[in-house]
Amino acid sequence: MAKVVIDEARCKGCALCTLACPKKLIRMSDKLNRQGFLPAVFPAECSRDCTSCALCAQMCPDVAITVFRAEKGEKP
Amino acid sequence: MAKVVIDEARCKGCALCTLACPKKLIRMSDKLNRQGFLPAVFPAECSRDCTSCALCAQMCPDVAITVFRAEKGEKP
Amino acid sequence: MQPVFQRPISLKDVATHFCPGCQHGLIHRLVADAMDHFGVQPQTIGVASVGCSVFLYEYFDIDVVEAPHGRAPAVATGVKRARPDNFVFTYQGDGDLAAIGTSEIIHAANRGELFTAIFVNNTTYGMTGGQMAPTSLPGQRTLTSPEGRDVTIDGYPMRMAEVIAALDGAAYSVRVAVNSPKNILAAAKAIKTAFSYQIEKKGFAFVEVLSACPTNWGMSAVQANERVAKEMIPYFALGTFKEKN
Amino acid sequence: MQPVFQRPISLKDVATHFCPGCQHGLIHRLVADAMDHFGVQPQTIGVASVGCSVFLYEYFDIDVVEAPHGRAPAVATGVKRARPDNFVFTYQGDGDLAAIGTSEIIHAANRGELFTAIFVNNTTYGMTGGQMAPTSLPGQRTLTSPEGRDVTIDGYPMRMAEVIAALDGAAYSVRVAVNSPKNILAAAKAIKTAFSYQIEKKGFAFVEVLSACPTNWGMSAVQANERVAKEMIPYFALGTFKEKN
Amino acid sequence: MSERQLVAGNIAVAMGALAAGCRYYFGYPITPQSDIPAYMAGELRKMGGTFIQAESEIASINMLLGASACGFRAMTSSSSPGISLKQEGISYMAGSELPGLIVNICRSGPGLGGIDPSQADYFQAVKTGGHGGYRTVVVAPASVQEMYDLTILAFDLSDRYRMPAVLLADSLVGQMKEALECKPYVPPSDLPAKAWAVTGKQGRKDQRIVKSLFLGEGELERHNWKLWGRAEELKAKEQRSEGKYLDDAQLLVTGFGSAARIAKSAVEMARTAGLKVGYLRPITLFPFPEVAFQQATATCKKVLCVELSTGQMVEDVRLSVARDAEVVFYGRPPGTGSLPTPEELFGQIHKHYGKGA
Amino acid sequence: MSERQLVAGNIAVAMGALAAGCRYYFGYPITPQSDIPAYMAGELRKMGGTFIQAESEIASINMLLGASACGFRAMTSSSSPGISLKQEGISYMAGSELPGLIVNICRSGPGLGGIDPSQADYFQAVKTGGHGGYRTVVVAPASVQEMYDLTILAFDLSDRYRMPAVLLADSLVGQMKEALECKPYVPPSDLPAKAWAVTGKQGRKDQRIVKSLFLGEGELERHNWKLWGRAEELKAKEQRSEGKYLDDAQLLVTGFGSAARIAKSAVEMARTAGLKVGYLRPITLFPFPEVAFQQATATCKKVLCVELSTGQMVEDVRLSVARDAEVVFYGRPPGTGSLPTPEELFGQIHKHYGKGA
Amino acid sequence: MTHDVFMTGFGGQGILVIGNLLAYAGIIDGKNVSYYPSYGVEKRGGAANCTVVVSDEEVGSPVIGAPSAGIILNQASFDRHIGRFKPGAFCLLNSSLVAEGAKRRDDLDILRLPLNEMAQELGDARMLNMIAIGVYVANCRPVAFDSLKEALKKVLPERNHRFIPLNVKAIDLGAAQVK
Amino acid sequence: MTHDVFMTGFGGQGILVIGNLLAYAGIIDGKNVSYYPSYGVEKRGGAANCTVVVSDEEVGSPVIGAPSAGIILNQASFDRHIGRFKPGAFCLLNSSLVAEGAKRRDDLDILRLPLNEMAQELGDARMLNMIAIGVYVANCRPVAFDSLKEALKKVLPERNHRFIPLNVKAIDLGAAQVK
Ligand SMILES: Cc1ncc(C[n+]2csc(CCOP(=O)(O)OP(=O)(O)O)c2C)c(N)n1
Ligand SMILES: Cc1ncc(C[n+]2csc(CCOP(=O)(O)OP(=O)(O)O)c2C)c(N)n1
Ligand code: SF4
Ligand code: SF4
Ligand code: SF4
Ligand code: SF4
Ligand code: SF4
Ligand code: SF4
Ligand SMILES: [Mg+2]
Ligand SMILES: [Mg+2]
Repeated sequence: MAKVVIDEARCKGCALCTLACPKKLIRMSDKLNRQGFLPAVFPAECSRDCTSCALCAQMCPDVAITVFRAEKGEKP
Repeated sequence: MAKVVIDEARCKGCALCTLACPKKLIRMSDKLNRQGFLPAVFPAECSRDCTSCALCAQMCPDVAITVFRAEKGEKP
Repeated sequence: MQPVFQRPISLKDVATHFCPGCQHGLIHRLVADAMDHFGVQPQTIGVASVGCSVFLYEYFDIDVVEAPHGRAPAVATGVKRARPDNFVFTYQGDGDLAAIGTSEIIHAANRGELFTAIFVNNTTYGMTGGQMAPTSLPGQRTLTSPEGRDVTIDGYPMRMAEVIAALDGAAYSVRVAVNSPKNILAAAKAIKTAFSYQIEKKGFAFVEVLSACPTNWGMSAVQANERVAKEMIPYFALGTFKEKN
Repeated sequence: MQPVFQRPISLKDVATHFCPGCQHGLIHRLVADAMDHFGVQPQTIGVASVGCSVFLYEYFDIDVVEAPHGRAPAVATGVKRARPDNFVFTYQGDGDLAAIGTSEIIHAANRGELFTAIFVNNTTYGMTGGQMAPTSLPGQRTLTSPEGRDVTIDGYPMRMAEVIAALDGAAYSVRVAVNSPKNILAAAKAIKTAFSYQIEKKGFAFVEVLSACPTNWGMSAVQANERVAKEMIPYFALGTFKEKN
Repeated sequence: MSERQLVAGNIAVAMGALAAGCRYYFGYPITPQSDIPAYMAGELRKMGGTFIQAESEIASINMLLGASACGFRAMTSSSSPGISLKQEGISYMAGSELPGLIVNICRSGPGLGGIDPSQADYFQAVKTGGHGGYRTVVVAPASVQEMYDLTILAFDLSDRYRMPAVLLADSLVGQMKEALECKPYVPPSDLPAKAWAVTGKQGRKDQRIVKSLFLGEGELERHNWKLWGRAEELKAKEQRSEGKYLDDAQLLVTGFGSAARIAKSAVEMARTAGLKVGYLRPITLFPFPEVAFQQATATCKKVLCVELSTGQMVEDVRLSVARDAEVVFYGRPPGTGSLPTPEELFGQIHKHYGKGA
Repeated sequence: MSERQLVAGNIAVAMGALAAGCRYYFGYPITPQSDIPAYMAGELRKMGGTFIQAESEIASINMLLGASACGFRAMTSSSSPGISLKQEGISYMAGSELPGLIVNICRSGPGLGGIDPSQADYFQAVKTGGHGGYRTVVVAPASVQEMYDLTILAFDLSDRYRMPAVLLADSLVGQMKEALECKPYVPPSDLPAKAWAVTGKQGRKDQRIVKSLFLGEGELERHNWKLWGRAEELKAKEQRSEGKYLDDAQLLVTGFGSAARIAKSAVEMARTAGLKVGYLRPITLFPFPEVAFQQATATCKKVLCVELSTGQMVEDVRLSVARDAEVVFYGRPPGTGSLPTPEELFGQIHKHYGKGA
Repeated sequence: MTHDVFMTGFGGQGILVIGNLLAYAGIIDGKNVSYYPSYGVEKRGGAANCTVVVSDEEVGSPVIGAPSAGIILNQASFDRHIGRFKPGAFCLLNSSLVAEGAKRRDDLDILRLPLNEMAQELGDARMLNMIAIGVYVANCRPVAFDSLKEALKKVLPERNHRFIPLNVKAIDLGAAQVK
Repeated sequence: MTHDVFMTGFGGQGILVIGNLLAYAGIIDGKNVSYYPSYGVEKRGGAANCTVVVSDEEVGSPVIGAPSAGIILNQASFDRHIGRFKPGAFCLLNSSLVAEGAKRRDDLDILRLPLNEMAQELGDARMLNMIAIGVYVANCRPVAFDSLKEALKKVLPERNHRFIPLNVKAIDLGAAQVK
């Protein structure tokens, strides 16, 4: 149970994060962002499956991803 | 039986040839040459002992030495 | 929720000018991470080179000196000798370090200068639009090798981590890549080790990082990242070539 | 009587300006011998460098181009590319080749340029009066290392034959000395082998020759010659570091 | 008439070089001249010539020295910082009496600066940035056609006077496209043979030695006077400039290359507005067209010099004009957004027209 | 008064630098300035300073850039070909507003040339041989004492105006020995603090960035005008020259450094012979002492400029004198046996005295 | 007679292609021409501009302070450059991306067309630039239409010559917008 | 009052040492001085010259076209330089090595001394230069003898100070040659 936040304004749509996620939780949007890129999105429903391994964030060249983990006992 | 000719005008008196001769046939002069150096000399009497190995000439930085060997049957 | 991955504080919170999928950004992050790790950011002086990474000062929250093309190791020598208690690093591309700056990096390494050199090898001159670099692979098509690099005319790709390792003055020399999470973690570790060589005054440390330049390779970011594994790593072996104690 | 040792015809019959016991003269003779041996003198273009050997054209009976300090390999590249059927060699000192000209020799070697490089290592800047060279030995006192070379500040002596051997483009790299008849004969052979690499288009060939500079070492010629054996050879191992077929 | 093509200035330089028989190119990447090596990389290897991307600008200029010593037409191109690095090599070429073409598509400076069109390398080119006192031919094209034509001229002058030639332009002329007519090159019939070129002795009696070291008593001084004499001959014979509206001009506008190009439009505006403004553009910067300036300022006593710098050529203008002529300066040192417009220069003409002198 | 020692000019430069607080020396061997690094190697390491014999002149100038960026007084020295190689670095230092001392003990050229005293690097120093349009302080000592004093002045001006300084001399002044009095250095009290120097942020809010890249709209142009403004201020405040016999002079003899030194004896000979000859020697070459020339040529209408070259400073003399003054030139380009004697220059004075203008 | 036009947009919109095309058409018409490009610092996606001059006389400055015509393809370019045009200049605005806003200029002869949508309708979003050049040429007549179409062969790389008919269609569509 | 002297010989004869010595003596005397050395190209054994000026006024040129005194220690130097001296100049010729020959100059005040032999007799061949400077100073009186001897401490390296008495003896021997 974890949360991945992708800063849409920073994302350049390179899709490298999608390769990195072992669970294939991240996908590319089909709507251009302000910079003219198709950004990556982390669908809210994926929170469940996300292990907060942060491999997606490790891989992002633009440091556009922040990863959060539920603290012990925290509600989903 | 061989002859070693040292070009006095070229010799800079470094004495390296004296080190090279396995027979120690070359010695340094005590008279300055025109350039102001004490040149190496090959005493005529050494012809007998010289093997014409040319190591002295090999060693000379100033290519001041020429070595001759008696041809077969040549008189000393 | 507790953050498990966050932007390093040494890295300014701004967008970069790098192309999508360009791994300069990632390498910047790893360098900033290492700075945070050792807490050296307040003492750090970065030496920028000329190439796509010229804007070091826009992204790192540190003092920076900009060096002429290829001369970062000489500038860093001047900086480190003048301020031996500061933490000093250089950041150079392959055109910068392995072509015009060959002499400077070799002699700085050989003198055992106490700065850390980050070397980003993307097999091309990124900033000038994709010319052949000293590290371009055999057959690689670039602006100035339109038929592909011909090793009999253009020479062979230079393996800088090995060249540096061979110098007596170099204490640490390593080659890493950032094309997969696994390699990224190894790269992060190598950069930290390199930093420790300076901090512990163990000697000159050199980190070569294989990096993608999707734009000049004429590839998508994903394809470019794949090329690192398929073409670069086989030629530029990953590994530690020197690790003095 | 029959001459068994004579001046090579490629070497002009004039006195040199070299100091007594300076082995530049000897190395000149070996190069001229090799030229005679292969009969290439009529096609030869020599590239002179800046150092005590700058007067190449006074001693060799060949066409000569004089290069700026350190740049002989670049000049030779231009010459050989323009006249591929000529025989081209460079002749450089250790200041020239291993300091200011580091980049040029490394990249010429790496491109596999088809000229022959003669490198005279006498651990000092001869012509300028005896400053510390990249090859000066640890502790060696020179004009600019009055207390002796301190490797922690001045860096380590560079072993160029090994550095060159490590480059993919280099075909032949060897280190020889001329301090004894035996070594001289080996040096003569190495220079001929290096020439054959060019003649047979086998690739770039590099010959490092250890040499004495009595004047700047502050020694007699005999002492200087002894230093080669006692101090230089132990640091700069003689041998063949690369020999491609 | 050969076909007119739409060609960028940088490419026109490369085409001109090939037309002039140059088959040796040595360079190192730098913006904004990268089109030249890219074009040369493709064409030269196709035609059996030599293209080398060297490890540095220093290596390039010395490869050029080597190829030129062999008697062949050869060139390098770069931009400002790269040209600074070539200064030692250029001095050696000059000292060794070697021809060869050095193209500088200037960028803005000093230091890393930027890549905008600049004319701040005038001093470096014309006063020569290397050591020891020498001169080189310097040409300054103002159109794509001139990028081609002056490349050829530079090779010819360089060979004839045995000194390096510099083509000084910037990204305005370099990246601009215009119609280019590639006139076929006919080598001047009186170009002297290169009897000094190294070839290997090949049985020749005398050695050929290409060098710049002269230690004999009085030798280097004589050598310097010889080089000086060539430069004087060049000055006497090869000054080139373009003039317009000089007869009745009351204000003369001058500048070279891209600045002149923009200034020319301003002069046309002024004429349209009824102002008697003349135009004089140096085509050769060395030799500087002193005679043309002398003549023009025999009657027109005020000169406005426009440069994309804080003022360099203006010194040569001052040294060339009639003693009683006044020279004023308008400069836009280069940088993003700093290119002057014709309208702006027309404003300057207005400001100075009819006043003083 | 401190003791007078017999000291060579080159050593006086090194002593002056140490007196001025310079503790960082970066250089590469070259004749005829090798005394400077040799002296520095001994002294600096003794006093805990930094002496590095770099791998090249290019590395040296960039090490200087690095040390200077840290806010310390630092220097390099070389001779002509080596100075050519530093041109890119000097341009970067100027663009980055960095002080620092570059000593050029000129040798003869062009190319490898020789090691005789030369003044043929005037253009390179004064018009600046690097790219992009910038200026540096240029001082030209004519005695051993001045080698010391002007080294100190160069550091002060360089710091104050935030631009590199060049000390231009040759082996005549460099190898000559004279009595030197080492006056202790008192730093000008109004020298601005180096609030731009990199130190690591150390908790400071703003980054310090030493750079010459400016890409913002209009930014680089403003930067250039700022540098230009500093040079103008320098021109207004720091012109220095030495004059003698100017009041009644009918012929003015000028030159800098070693040529002036020789010319001065010729002027004395002329005065002894009853000729009304004056003497004016620029001490700063940039800023050029325009005012002094203007004033001197208000009355004296003929100027003889003597240089150890085919003529370079003479252009600045022409640009500086009154419009109706005539400037003639006598040059001895350098080389073995080419140093003019006072007697020879006296001959030139005779030739021009009382004629023309 | 001299025509000048300033075209501005971002990289990828094909500004430089139609600049080249227009210039080449001028050559075919026997005119003097100049084409001067300028870019932003970014490697990808940055600003792309060019100025084209077509003239019976020698072309003076390739840089025009106050252009007499314009093609403006996106908002950023509009904001940055709209102030420069000469009063009365003809300007084509790509209304798909340009909202005008504060910087309205009522003294210009402005034509607003939704070029993105028009190109999409034509079947190829990339044809936006060709529509634009059609509009401009139809309005200002700097070159003959035949020359413009002829120039396609010179300007497009060989491999794209199969798209020439579509390009021609787009040019014609543009021309048809001008009464 | 201004004295100038041109000293010439080959490397190893100690020309530069006595040049320095004379200049230092001038400083001790409170004069203005200049010392200007020049060498041949050779590393070892080449020509070595210097010019020393000692003056009550500021020293102008350290290079003198026609010197007013000379010390000439070998043949090559004689041949090359003898023509330069001012008529009437005092010249010390080392007759051990100089044969004069074709270039005789009868307009000079020449003193011939076999310096090599004199030095040998004194017990040290290297003292030749000191004898020479003694002769010159005794003849032309540019500096006080005490200053000259005092200057030995400044000019000789510390490790050679033990030879000062011998040097003084050589200077005195030189001086004694001048009546
Ligand atoms: C002296 C000099 N030569 C050339 C250039 C042009 N230049 C700018 S960046 C660069 C190289 C870029 O390649 P690299 O170092 O590999 O960095 P990348 O952009 O690929 O990260 C070059 C040649 C320059 N600025 N200065
Ligand atoms: C650009 C430049 N820098 C420096 C010099 C001065 N210089 C002349 S020869 C030389 C080096 C001599 O040493 P080396 O190459 O080892 O040759 P050696 O004399 O010992 O044979 C140097 C530094 C120069 N001529 N040009
Ligand atoms: S944190 Fe891990 S599991 Fe979650 S999205 Fe990122 S890579 Fe996938
Ligand atoms: S890796 Fe980063 S920049 Fe790339 S798509 Fe994912 S979030 Fe966006
Ligand atoms: S030839 Fe041989 S034996 Fe004869 S002198 Fe020479 S070294 Fe000695
Ligand atoms: S080696 Fe040659 S130069 Fe040396 S002493 Fe012998 S002969 Fe003379
Ligand atoms: S050009 Fe290449 S190296 Fe430069 S930012 Fe773009 S992808 Fe990165
Ligand atoms: S100085 Fe040294 S290298 Fe030069 S000639 Fe003399 S001994 Fe040989
Ligand atoms: Mg790169
Ligand atoms: Mg050496």
